[in-house]
Amino acid sequence: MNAITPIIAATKPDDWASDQEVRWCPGCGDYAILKAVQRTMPELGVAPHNTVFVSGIGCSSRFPYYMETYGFHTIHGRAPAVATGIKLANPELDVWIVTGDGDGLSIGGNHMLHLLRRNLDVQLLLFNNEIYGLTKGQSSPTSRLGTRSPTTPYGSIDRPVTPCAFALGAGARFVARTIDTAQKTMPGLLKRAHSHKGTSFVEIYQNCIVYNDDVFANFTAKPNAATNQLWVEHGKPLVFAGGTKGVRLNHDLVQLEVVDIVDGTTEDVLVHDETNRLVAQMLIDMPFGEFPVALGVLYCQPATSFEVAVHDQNERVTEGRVGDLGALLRKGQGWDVKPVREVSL
Amino acid sequence: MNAITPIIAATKPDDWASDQEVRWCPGCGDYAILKAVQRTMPELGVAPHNTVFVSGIGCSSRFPYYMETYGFHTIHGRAPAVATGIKLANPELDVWIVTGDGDGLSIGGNHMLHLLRRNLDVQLLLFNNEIYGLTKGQSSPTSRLGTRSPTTPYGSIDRPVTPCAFALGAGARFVARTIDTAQKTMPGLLKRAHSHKGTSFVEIYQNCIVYNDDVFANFTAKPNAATNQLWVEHGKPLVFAGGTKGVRLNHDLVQLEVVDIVDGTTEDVLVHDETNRLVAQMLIDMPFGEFPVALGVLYCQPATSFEVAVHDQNERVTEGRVGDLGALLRKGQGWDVKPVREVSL
Amino acid sequence: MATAFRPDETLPPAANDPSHPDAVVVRFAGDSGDGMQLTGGQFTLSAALSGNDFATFPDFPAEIRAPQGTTFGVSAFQINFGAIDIETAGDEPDVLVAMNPAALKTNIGALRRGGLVIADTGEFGPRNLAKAGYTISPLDDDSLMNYTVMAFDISALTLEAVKPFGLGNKEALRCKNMWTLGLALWMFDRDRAPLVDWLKTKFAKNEVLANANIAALNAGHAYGETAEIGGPLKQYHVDAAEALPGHYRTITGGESLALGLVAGAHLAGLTMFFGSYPITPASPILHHLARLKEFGITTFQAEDEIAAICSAIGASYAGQLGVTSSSGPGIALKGEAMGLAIITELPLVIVNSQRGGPSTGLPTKTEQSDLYQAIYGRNGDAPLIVIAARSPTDSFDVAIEACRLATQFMTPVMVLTDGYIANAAEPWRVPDRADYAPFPAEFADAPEEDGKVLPYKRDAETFKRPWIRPGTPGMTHRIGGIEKAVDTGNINYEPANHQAMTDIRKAKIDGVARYIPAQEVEVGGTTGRLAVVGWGSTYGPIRKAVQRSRAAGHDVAHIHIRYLWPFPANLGELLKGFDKVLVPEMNTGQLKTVLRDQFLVDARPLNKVSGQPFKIAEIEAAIEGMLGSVK
Amino acid sequence: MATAFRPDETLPPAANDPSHPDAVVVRFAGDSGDGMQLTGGQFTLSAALSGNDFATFPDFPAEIRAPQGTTFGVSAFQINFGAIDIETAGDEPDVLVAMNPAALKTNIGALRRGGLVIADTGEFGPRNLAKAGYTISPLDDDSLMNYTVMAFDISALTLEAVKPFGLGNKEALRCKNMWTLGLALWMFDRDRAPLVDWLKTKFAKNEVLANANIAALNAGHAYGETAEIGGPLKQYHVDAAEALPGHYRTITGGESLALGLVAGAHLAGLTMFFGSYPITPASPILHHLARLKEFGITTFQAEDEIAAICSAIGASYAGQLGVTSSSGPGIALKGEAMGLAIITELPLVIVNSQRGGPSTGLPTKTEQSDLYQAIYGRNGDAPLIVIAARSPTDSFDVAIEACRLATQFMTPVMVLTDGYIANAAEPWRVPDRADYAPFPAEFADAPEEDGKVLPYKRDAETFKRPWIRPGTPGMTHRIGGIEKAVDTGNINYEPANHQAMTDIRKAKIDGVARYIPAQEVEVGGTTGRLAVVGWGSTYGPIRKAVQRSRAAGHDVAHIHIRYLWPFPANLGELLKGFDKVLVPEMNTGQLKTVLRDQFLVDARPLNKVSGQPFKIAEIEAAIEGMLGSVK
Ligand SMILES: Cc1ncc(C[n+]2csc(CCOP(=O)(O)OP(=O)(O)O)c2C)c(N)n1
Ligand SMILES: Cc1ncc(C[n+]2csc(CCOP(=O)(O)OP(=O)(O)O)c2C)c(N)n1
Ligand code: SF4
Ligand code: SF4
Ligand SMILES: [Mg+2]
Ligand SMILES: [Mg+2]
Repeated sequence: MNAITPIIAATKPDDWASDQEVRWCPGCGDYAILKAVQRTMPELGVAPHNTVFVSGIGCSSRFPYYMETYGFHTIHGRAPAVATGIKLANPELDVWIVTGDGDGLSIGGNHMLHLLRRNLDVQLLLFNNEIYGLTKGQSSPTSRLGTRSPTTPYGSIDRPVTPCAFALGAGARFVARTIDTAQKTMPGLLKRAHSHKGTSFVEIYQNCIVYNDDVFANFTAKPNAATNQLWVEHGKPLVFAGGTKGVRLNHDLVQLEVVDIVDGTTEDVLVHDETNRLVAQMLIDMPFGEFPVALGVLYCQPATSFEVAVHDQNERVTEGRVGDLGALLRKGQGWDVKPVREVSL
Repeated sequence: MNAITPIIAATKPDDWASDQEVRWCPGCGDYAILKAVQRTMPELGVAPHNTVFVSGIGCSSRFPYYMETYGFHTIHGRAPAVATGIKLANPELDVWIVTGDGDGLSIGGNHMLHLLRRNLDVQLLLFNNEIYGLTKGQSSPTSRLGTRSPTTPYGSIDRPVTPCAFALGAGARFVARTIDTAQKTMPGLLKRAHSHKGTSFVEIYQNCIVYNDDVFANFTAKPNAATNQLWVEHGKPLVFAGGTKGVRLNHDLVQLEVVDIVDGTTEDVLVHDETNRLVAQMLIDMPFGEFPVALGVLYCQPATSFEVAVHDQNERVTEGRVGDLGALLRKGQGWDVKPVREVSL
Repeated sequence: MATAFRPDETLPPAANDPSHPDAVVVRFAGDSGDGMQLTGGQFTLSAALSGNDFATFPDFPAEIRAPQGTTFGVSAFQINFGAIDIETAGDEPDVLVAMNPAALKTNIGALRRGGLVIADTGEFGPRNLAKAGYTISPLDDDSLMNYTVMAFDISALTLEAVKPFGLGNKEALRCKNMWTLGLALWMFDRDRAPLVDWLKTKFAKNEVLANANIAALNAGHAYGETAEIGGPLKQYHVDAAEALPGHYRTITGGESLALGLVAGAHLAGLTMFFGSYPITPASPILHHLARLKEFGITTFQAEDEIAAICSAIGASYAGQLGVTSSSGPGIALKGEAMGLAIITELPLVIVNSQRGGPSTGLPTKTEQSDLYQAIYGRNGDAPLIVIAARSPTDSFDVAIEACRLATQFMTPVMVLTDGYIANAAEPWRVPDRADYAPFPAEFADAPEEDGKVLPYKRDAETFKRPWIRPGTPGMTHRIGGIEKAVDTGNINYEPANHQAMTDIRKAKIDGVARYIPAQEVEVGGTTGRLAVVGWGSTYGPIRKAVQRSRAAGHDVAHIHIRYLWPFPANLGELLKGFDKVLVPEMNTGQLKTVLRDQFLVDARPLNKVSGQPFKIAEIEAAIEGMLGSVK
Repeated sequence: MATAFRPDETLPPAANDPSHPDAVVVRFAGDSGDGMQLTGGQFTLSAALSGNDFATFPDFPAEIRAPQGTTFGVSAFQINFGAIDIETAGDEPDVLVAMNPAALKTNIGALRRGGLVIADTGEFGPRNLAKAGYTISPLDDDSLMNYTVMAFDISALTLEAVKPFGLGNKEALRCKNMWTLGLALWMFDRDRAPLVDWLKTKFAKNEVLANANIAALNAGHAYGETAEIGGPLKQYHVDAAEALPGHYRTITGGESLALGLVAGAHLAGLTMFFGSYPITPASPILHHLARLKEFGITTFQAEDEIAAICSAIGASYAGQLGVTSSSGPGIALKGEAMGLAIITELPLVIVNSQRGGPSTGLPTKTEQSDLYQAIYGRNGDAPLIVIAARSPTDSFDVAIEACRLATQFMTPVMVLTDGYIANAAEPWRVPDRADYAPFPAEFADAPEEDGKVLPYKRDAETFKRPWIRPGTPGMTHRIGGIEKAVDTGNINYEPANHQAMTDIRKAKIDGVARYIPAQEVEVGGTTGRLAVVGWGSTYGPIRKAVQRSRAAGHDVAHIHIRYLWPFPANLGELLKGFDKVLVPEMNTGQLKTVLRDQFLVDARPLNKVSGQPFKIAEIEAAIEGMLGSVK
């Protein structure tokens, strides 16, 4: 047995489920994600007591209550900021942020930006149901144009933000996308996110059965899945529809286009390079309909994570110096007053 | 004379200068920008009284006081939100937002994101001096790694955000970049920004002579200018260094590279297409040193602006309906109580 | 409560005839899915149409759609209706309709001793009993011995009634609530016709469903008739309440406040900009206004509360009436921007629908704990006007008043309402446009004689500054959050100027006291042994408690404050006329602080912070506590 | 003020010898570029080294680097030093050094009638006169007749003195401030040696500059000696003040507070996380701490104030001492997050360096107008501890106390300081590690006997909950902003639970009164005709005013409150011992509100909101006003 790496007792998915009654609506996509996360945790080699789930406010943000780990259900939009304090205070902790499209991209957009550019080593799961669930169904910054909701009775008119595009623009070094129901692949994806040092941005399309049911059906529903989902894999050609179609870069127009793959020859099909920001951008920008939805690890290009940079600098700077409080207080030119009144320099 | 378009009295640059004493540090880049803006205004065919400058807090945000227009010096980071209220209330107004790298991208990042995605028709000038000027020189979200400042005495360690990349990721439809000292080209650039319907994002590299002097010198100083500035023009090949160099898209690596232009043949040099988001992204992502800095209108792809969408919907929905307050109050099933006590439905 | 003017101090003779009560409190409780809010709403309408006065209290679960059968998934609706002046939803229900074990479990505690329980045995199977935490059914043991219990299989009876329409089992059971409503209608001798009409329109697109529901309604009604003979099910007759003549409708506080804003903007001659970010329980106001574009209203769902208030400030700056709305946590975020509106002296209405705090607290529960925040919660000396609504219908008038004060004094005005008011409904005597004097807003459009533009030159009386709209020729000027020079509004750092501006900002708000109605006494005289002073939604229970204490011989009065900052000019004098002052609040004593500071009166707090409104009895007890019981 | 213990009530005999004053106030004023802050700082050091007590008041322009010669570009530094107990920077300068017309223009008003003006005629050319708004030079007309004027060409004299070193004109003129300092040193008979040493180290890299500056220093000194004969330039001798033995240094409030936080974390046995966002005048604290990594301090410049406090909350949750710092506008933004720290009951220190408000207000000026915000400025019933620093040196102790209370009671603590304290300097008797008892923080690391983890099970005495660090085996649990169940901390919506938690949160903070020192009286007895009650930076002027009024025969006492929420247990009783209570504040009357609410005493406000500290005379006058002049 190896003395350096601590021994983590093996766990089962149930060990990661808290005793709290899950209170999402029956049929909510959040249940599937919770299940997938609980199935993934035992495979990460981390102990529940070294794991912290941090969330903001929203249906999705209730997530931490259901995990048998440390959990902090903070305030609306601020989970990334709280998580930053936690991770800087104790880099040993395995920190997960759970947020929603409203929590993370409406009120919390600024913290999201700075979390990503600083590249703090956390896993961020954005439950995107394109709606405000907890407050009963108002449109969100990711709601499609024309979404009817209590605040947009005649259809929403503000152009939605594309979470993954925003993440890349903010400087994210790991960007992935999946679907609540993708139970088979999610553990693998979460493992990738977990092993990535730095902020792992994972957008999960999540169905809100009450206020935005089936909004993703055009690519999640069984019949549409194959033809409208493009699962990317590093080093593999970007093919979908059971290998019958692929995407290619049109060099003259400098844009992607869909091509049919005849007898399996994928030469001019673009090969996925998850380290290439440009490729990621193209995949994210693909307009749905004309193109499928790109899923999986779209971009992964590690760089020093924030807490590492902070602690490295702290160590470098304090190298061989121990804080001497007495000396600190006496710093600068001073003078002594002797019991006998008289001043000496 | 045309009765439809209102007659705007001709103005001179001085007509746009207020009587307020300009209080920036001698030698601050803000002076040059102020001068360029005042030189541009007369050419825009707008009246000072229909023009509003809105700003947050910072040296740059003092800008409105010096313009003889309506001006609102709001609070730190919130100019885009205030401007949204102004523009929705009166779309006839010509609204300009002046902000800094701290005001617009640190505390104000969220409003910036939502302004851009909604695409409100305003001109946004981001004075990027990569430092907090007004508060005496702390590093900002755009400060280079290693920037020494009162808050980062040992060098900053958080990875800076690239304003134009952030803007694109947020959904900006007009992204341009220039330099405070580029007096010749700035009026033209500002005119482009002004004529664009939607949010025109204009980043201006501005020299803070006191706290971050010469941080842009490696491409703004005379000797470096030619070799390190790439001024883009729609439909023209991307050349620089007096036409001796250009950038080309390496199709295999799917990334840009610099090529020497021998006897003026620019065939394989990439031609700038300001409507192509991908091209804009490549230009913005070019690492400095290996590549020059791309300047000018990097991206311009108009879409319905927010205030237009809002007012169009208002009109469509209220088509032929006038608000009848009395009827509104009586809405829903009611009953009458007659002077003689008895109830009728 | 807006209607009846016969206070229950003078009880009608009828009072002694049990089958003919002055008022009855009924509570419908069931699973979120059982449609109790709908049932309650329709029962309310029938009470309204019969001319009763009433007050309702919807009590929904915190979860969107909690699992079926759980205690935390129970949704309840309480109504107090009567022939007398009704001010609260009632301390204790007389009748509890429990559609499942969880509903019984969570609501039985509130029922009046001897009250009637109506339970659907069809839902009391082992699974539901377990979910509610019962080991044996409360219907079978003697745990309900203090009540009259009517338990029968409503589910089965409903299925029976709708069989002809061949609905699926699930759909058929959805008619249960109509069956129950039918029974309730019979119990109180109500006309079914309006409900039948309502069902027809509601299910216009699906005649089968319409008829099924109507059948269920009738079956429930018929069941009452047949079951009456001898059984505990009796029929009660609640007379119409005396009410001022006029047209009436039922209205919730949320809608009432929204309509008041519409009317207020209208009276000011302005279009309205409503910038808000969703939050419980404030959202309904935004939802209402979003549908009223034809009234010149632009609603803007901002990215957060800060953007919401800032956009409203921008709209006011540009000449619209800027309004923003939120609840506690969101209001906290708006504090810095309120300061900007205060120093730039722009009109702004800020609506705070209070909920349980601190922090996220209890989003779906009511509380009054944001008064401190409203009056004191900003950096710097930053005075603004604070007024509060006392009831759903009062919200309409308060909203209009906020619009008047904001535009007439060029200042932010905070309106305090709360979760109870926002969701509760009461009959509303629809006012007439003529009942309200217009207060047209004025815009300055010309410089001084000497050609100067002076955005901070003040009205000699009110100290308000001129409102200058961008776009006005010859009036260009600049404003902002840095201290500004007297008259010109230019940046100014001079000591004397800051003192002068601080003083005038304070004087302007203090001076508003001269332009608001004097404080009146709700119940009792202008002097006496005890004044019970309240604000906001405690109006009902305080009024009732004081009436009852007076009936019991106590020398007590009820004073209810609408204008919380500044106070009415006569309030201090008025309070000095009483030996003691009691201040019931749903917080730990906030109005108490302001009263003691302003008038140095020994105001004693009576605090309840449970997310529930005061019971009349709780306040009555406190009054007794201070005055001793009458011999 | 921390040093001298000989109050000036008992004036020393020397007092009557004009060449031998007890204290002198000197104000150095010049262009931002003239290095007045440096000159003042070094003059201060020389006073310190001569054993004087002193207080300083740096008064810089709002602009970073305003155009040369403008009035708004004037930078001034005032020092009051003496042989007696010094508590303020002085009401009126005795000596004004004006390096240019703008400096004279903006500062002459403050000079004592008959005071001395030293002006550099070299800067009084037409251009500078015009920039200052003079048509003719005040040195030439009789506008300065009420003062003694010493005008001579300091510029020329400096150039003369440094000629040997062949500096450029611009560089040479930069030595002006050292010439002036030399003159000042001569005037007060100070030793030049320490300054010479300082210049040598400062310009270690450039010997020429070092020598040039030393030459200028000596020339100024020599000029005094030669000019003395007969001229108005006299030499003054200010004796050393009596002081407690010990090691002394000068310190500003900003640095003192930062060091106090370091010491506090040290005493708690914790590493510190300091999350902040730059803002005037709070930034210096962040700047100081950023350099102290070897003391286990992590500083984090957040993207905004909300992220700053949230990151500090996260760090406290993870087991560090979380601290955040800002000024008014930023504190306003933190309100919602404070609520989270309150309901999750985590230790947190919030430092508010107050500045002029409302809104952006007067960033570089001092004020006390955030007391309301500190005590009342949050949604819900959200109590936290509020304490205030009274002076630069006091900031050290207050910061330590904040760390103690935050960790011992698991609660946010707000520390109030202000722009004056932050920038002012005074002599500080460096304390000994042994002067402070450690208060090690405890972490819970084991469940209850029954294996339960109860994050909200409270200490029976203090009601504090356990601090459980993530990473502790067997203690996993979840907390958040929704109301939580007693003991378990699980989400709980029940009425009784919310009441219980609200009550205990209040009781915990109220109970802190039992763990803080009783309120003492600074000057005078524990009863009397008038108590002047203050808090924060008004300490100096109030103390002096009360001492003088007492010397004049008034029965008045000075009470200065450090613990503003909760108040010390004996404060109410103490105040009742006085006929009248006067509350001087640099706001429109905020402590006044809290005192009247809590104790129902008729506290009368004395308010000054000009961005300037109180003058002793202003408070003296108010005391006279309340007590009448003594016959
Ligand atoms: C400061 C603040 N503003 C607003 C709210 C109300 N609120 C709670 S959750 C939410 C949005 C939830 O949407 P999302 O983040 O998409 O989560 P979902 O419920 O859809 O999972 C809002 C507006 C709040 N709790 N706090
Ligand atoms: C709420 C709030 N937080 C902080 C500040 C302090 N502050 C004023 S300007 C500024 C940053 C200025 O930087 P930038 O936006 O880049 O403008 P610059 O001065 O560089 O032009 C800060 C932190 C403030 N005024 N208000
Ligand atoms: S409202 Fe939507 S998101 Fe929220 S729990 Fe229900 S289904 Fe899920
Ligand atoms: S501090 Fe920098 S940015 Fe600000 S005015 Fe001076 S030079 Fe310009
Ligand atoms: Mg959502
Ligand atoms: Mg900047």
